[in-house]
Amino acid sequence: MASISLNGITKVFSSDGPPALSEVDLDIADGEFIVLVGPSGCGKTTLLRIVAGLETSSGGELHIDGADVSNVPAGTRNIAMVFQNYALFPHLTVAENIGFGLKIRGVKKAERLAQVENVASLLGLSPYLARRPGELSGGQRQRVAMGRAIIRQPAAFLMDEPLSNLDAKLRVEMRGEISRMQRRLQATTIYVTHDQTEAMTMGDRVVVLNQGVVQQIGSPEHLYSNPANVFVAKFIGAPTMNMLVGSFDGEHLEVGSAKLSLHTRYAPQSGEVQVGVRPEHLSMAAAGEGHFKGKVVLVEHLGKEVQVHMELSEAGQQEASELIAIVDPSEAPQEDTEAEISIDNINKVHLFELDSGNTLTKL
Amino acid sequence: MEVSSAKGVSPPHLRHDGRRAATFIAPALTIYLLIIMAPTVATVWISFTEWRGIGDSPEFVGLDNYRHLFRSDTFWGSFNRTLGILAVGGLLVFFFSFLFTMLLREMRAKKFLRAVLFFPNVVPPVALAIAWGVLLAPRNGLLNGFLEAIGLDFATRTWLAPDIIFRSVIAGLVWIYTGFFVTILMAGVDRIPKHFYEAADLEGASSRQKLFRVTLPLTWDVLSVAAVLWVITAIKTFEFIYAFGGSGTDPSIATWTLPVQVYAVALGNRSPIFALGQGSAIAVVMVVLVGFLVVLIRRIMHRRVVEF
Amino acid sequence: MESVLELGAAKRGARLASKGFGRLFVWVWVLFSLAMLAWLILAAFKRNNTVFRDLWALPDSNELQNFSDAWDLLNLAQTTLNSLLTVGGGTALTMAVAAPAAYALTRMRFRGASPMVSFFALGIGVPVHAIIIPLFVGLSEVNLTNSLWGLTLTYMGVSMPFAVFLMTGFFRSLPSELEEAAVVEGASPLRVFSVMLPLARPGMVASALIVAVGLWNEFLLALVLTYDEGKRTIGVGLLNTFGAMRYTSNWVGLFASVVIMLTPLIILYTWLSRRIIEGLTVGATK
Amino acid sequence: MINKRDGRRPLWLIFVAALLTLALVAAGCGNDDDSDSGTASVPEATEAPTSDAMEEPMEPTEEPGDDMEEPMEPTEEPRDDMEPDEDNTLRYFSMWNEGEPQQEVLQGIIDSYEEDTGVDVDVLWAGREVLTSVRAALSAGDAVDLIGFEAEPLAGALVNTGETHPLGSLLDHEIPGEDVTVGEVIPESFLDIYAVDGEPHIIPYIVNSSGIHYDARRLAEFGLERPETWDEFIETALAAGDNAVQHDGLINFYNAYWLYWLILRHGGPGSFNAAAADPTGDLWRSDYIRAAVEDLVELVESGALADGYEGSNWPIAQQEWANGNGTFNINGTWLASETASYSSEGFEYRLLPFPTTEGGYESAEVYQIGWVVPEAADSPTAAQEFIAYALNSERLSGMVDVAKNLVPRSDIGVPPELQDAVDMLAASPAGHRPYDGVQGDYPEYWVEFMQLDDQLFFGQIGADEFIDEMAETTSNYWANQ
Repeated sequence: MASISLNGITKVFSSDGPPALSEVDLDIADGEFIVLVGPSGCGKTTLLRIVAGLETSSGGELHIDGADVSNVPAGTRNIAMVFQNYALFPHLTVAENIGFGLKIRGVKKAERLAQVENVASLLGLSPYLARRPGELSGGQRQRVAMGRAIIRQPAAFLMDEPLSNLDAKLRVEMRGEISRMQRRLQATTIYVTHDQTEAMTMGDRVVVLNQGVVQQIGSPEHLYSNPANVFVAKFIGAPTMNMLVGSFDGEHLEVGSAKLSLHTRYAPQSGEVQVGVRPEHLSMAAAGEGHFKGKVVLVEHLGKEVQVHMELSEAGQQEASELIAIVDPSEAPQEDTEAEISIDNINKVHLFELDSGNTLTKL
Repeated sequence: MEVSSAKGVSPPHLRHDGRRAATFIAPALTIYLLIIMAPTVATVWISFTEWRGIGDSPEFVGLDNYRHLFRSDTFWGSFNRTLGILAVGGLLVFFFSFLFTMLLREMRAKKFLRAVLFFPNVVPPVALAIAWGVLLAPRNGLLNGFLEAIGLDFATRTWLAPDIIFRSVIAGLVWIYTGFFVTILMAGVDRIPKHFYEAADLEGASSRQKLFRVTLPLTWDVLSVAAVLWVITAIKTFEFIYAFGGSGTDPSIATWTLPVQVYAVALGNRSPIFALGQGSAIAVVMVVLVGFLVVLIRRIMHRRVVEF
Repeated sequence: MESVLELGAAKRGARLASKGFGRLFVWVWVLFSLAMLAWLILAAFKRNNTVFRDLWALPDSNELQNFSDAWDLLNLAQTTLNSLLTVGGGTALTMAVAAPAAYALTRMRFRGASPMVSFFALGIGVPVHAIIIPLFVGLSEVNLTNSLWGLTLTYMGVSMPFAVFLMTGFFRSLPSELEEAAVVEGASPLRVFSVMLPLARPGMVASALIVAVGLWNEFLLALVLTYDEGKRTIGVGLLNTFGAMRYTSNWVGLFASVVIMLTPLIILYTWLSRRIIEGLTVGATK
Repeated sequence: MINKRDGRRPLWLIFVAALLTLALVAAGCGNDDDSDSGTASVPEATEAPTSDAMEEPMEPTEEPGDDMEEPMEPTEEPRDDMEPDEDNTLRYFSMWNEGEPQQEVLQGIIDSYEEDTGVDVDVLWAGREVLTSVRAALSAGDAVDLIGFEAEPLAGALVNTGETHPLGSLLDHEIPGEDVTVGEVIPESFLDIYAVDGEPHIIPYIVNSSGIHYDARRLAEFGLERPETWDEFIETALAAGDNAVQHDGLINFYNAYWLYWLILRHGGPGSFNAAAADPTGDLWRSDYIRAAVEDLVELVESGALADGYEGSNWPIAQQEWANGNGTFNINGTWLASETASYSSEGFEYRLLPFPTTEGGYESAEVYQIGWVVPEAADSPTAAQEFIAYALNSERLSGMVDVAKNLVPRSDIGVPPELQDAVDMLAASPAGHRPYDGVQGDYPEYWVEFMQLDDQLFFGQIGADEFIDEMAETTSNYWANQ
């Protein structure tokens, strides 16, 4: 396995539009599982394809194990890729698909078959080796694609939304399987997804991309608790973080009807800021005790918890006139009633600059 | 999914593919240049010469051949008949193709019917011409015989009389080509996802509304391809008309179209003229006509391609 | 309320009626074609002096004289062989050359790929008549007139534009991931092409069929570029037979020739029509 | 979307098929050549002189060209660069289709010629598009030694433009098996028609004419006399039942028969050609043309022409005529042979020379079918020898007996169906070319003429309009030359 480092990778498709990728820096350690996440069109697939060699970068350098591979053709980068729709050759059997790369490399037949069988048993595909991809289920095809990637023991795995064609249940299953496999093989992996859950559950580190710009790189926990900006804050976590506008003078925060004193010190700042509160950090409050008043417009019961959607009654709240709180089912209010909500823990409040959306610098 | 390879700079695995692509394309391109393009250019050149092509060498005469053509009634007759096939034949072919496409959609034996409709397109045109000739023969033809048999004596006609013979030819061409265009249009219509029609049905749209609001807009690109194909077909069509006139006798001048005239003037015929220059000039007119009409159709029918 | 319903019913009735009429019309058209074919087949078994006297009579002779006459005149063994050689050879060569070209034009990215596709498509619009004179002169320069080789080469050339056009459609419809997967696995461009070829097989078969049908029916090039009896193709053979039978007024013999010619075609068509039709549609609508 | 089945085999099959086909085509071509030139002809060539040495016709073939004085020059070049066995092959392009009686007769002559001389006659039965093949062969540099076709198109396409060999020396050539020369049996009047600088270029083997054919019994049934003049003809036609004048109107040059004959009757031989050749077009306004045009209009308007004649696709009208539906049919003298297989029982073929007009001229059409030897021929001498051989009365008589055609030799019998035609030719004070040579001399003009003639003959335009249009077309045509 290998380390991969990206230095100032830039990609421009058309000279008059914005760049698809700008100045991406990323160092991936040997054996690390990196997830590239972002909304569709953010450039994550392009970045992956640049690493694969299927796309050229317009600028920057790409090193695999310290060697500059920017001009090395895809086939000789020793990288394996799992495609979104698996890209299995429909006219080849499972065994032939898995062994394809070995065959290209001229590995002898006997050895090839042995390796294929090895990989197949690892993936539970042994009974299907003689079949063609058309005769397999979605999950099986996914495994074949994995097998084709694994068998070559490449420097790195690249996976482009490999689970997006599976149904929800299978997706969860395969998620775990890929993670386990990755850990067992200690394989350097770059995994692209638009699903933040996948990113959070699978990645050693997660790279959040938006409009071709890296927003933040870090472990899932770090991204969750210390989002670098509004975009990351809202992208990571579900339901999404509530955003309100409040005023802050470096110590006191006024948002809604709440006047809070923060324990965390921020660089002096006065005026309006964006205030982010995750739904799980809100709870129902008795009348007159809450930080926010409003009308309950929707109550969603999810079994172990309840999501409460509340329309704030305070005027002037343009940014977010609705709050979502996750509360215990026992606290669930009735729809169409007036209710109050309060912030559980004042330290879980995130503050961002109003204009740039960047998180306020903590002291 | 992000589309990235579709446009833009070549990816590295293909970066040096200019040369590689060249080796893939070269054989086809060579043949194409040799057999189609070079002769086309040569034809343009020959059209400026007088040349019999038997032992003599071409003599440059400038625009004489064209001047000559444009003053010749025979040429204008052929030209107008070609346009007649194009316009009248085109209207009929497209009318029937559309009608059949719509009707076949919901018919049970759809595949069988379509296969029969298409069949004339695989039969050698000589055989079709023979059949069509037997059908329309004036006194003992099948059509008149049939009309008499079912008591429609008044409808019998001299189908090959000079004033209507060309209509009979067009009818034959329509009979042949409708199946072809049904096939193409049907493919376009079949591509339209069913849910559009279901949605239209739920909104209470009539068949006509569905045709104009759903089918037409969503098959527009196929239609434009079909229109281009028709232009080319109509101007090129030769074998059926030639054989319709019979072998051993020149096709009646009342059925001459541009390609038939090229053949008669330049290549052969019972009393050949062997005027290669003039034949080439007519051929050039054909090419120009095709080019002009294709561009025109592209212009008229150009619309944003609908993705679905 | 009721009247509205009635009105709707009436409208629906009218619509159904017009639809029924339309369907009837389709059937009439189709039956007309079939009836014509049936008449030709029956007529091929009739006698010359009665064939036009009673159009609808059943054959009154069971002699196969017509067919043996036609067989002799058509020289079917020779003409069929010639057609098979030129059409088969022309089609196979066309495919062998057009497939890599279409592949490169759609799958390899290089400056000028798209204008090149248009350039090839341009050839579809060039009528045979516009090239036949120089082609004839040029081929005679290199001694390829009156030669099945020359005709094969010509067939290859005239089929090239449409074949490339159809197949670019097919290749374009193939998922690019497959190709990229092969590239990532380290396959060379030639290897990638050979991996992609089987995927394009339905398209190639269809294109080949369409090209072959077109060439099979061609007779102008064959008529002008060859003249030896031993080099006649089926189309020219039928045209000559047509001439001979008309001069001798051997109509039934003519019908027999047509029937002889059509029989294998009908059999093949019932077998392959789906392929042809589907191929045409994929290629033309992409 | 993507075919799941095994994709390999058929694909390779295509390529293998391609290779196989190439190999086959190559092999096929090779074989053809072998059988054409090598194996077939060489043994025969060696055998022939020994086995057939007693036959007279051997003499001329043994020393080709030596016993003739004139053709020395033209034969010299080909002799130098010719392989000996190629000398023994004769490329012959014929207008007949396989299966036509004339073809069968010619095939018989060719067979015996090959046997007698050891020369291999490589014949192409090209049908009426023979000149298409000829041009293909000629411009490919593929020598054609002999072409047999109608004289008019031959004249227009080849003779007038100097692409044929003069055949004057052939006239002194003895006909194998007979004590006469070619010049002694083929009347000069026939040869002169297409002579260039006094030398014939076309040697006829069939001489047809045209006229109005009728079934004598049918005329008798109606109690009618054979008409002589144009007025009588129309009168008779009107009395001879429905569809009296059968005519295949889709053949433009059949339609042209009427007007061309009428013009020659009113203006004399050469008058139609003169009108065509008049650069001003004014001759079309002359009296003889007007008289002819008006006569034709009279026929068209009389109703004597069969219903639907304008849309009759050859050979339908002549078939009906032979079947007893209709009385007259204007056509070439080959009509008897063409319709023999389906004419009604007891049909009595008679030919009416084209009706005369008051104060008009009389002449007969000489419609020759003959041979030319192209200038580019490889073996012009052998070609001429074949011509002489085929003109032998015994051999040529097949054209009369089997094919029911007239031949240029008057010492060969006449089929009874054609006695009228022979009489007509004999009685005529003059002969003229078919269509007075307009078709042959001005093929492009001919196309324009036939269209206007159709309109007149189908009653679409009147006499005045026709004359005006013809005058204009003629002057335009010449202005463009």
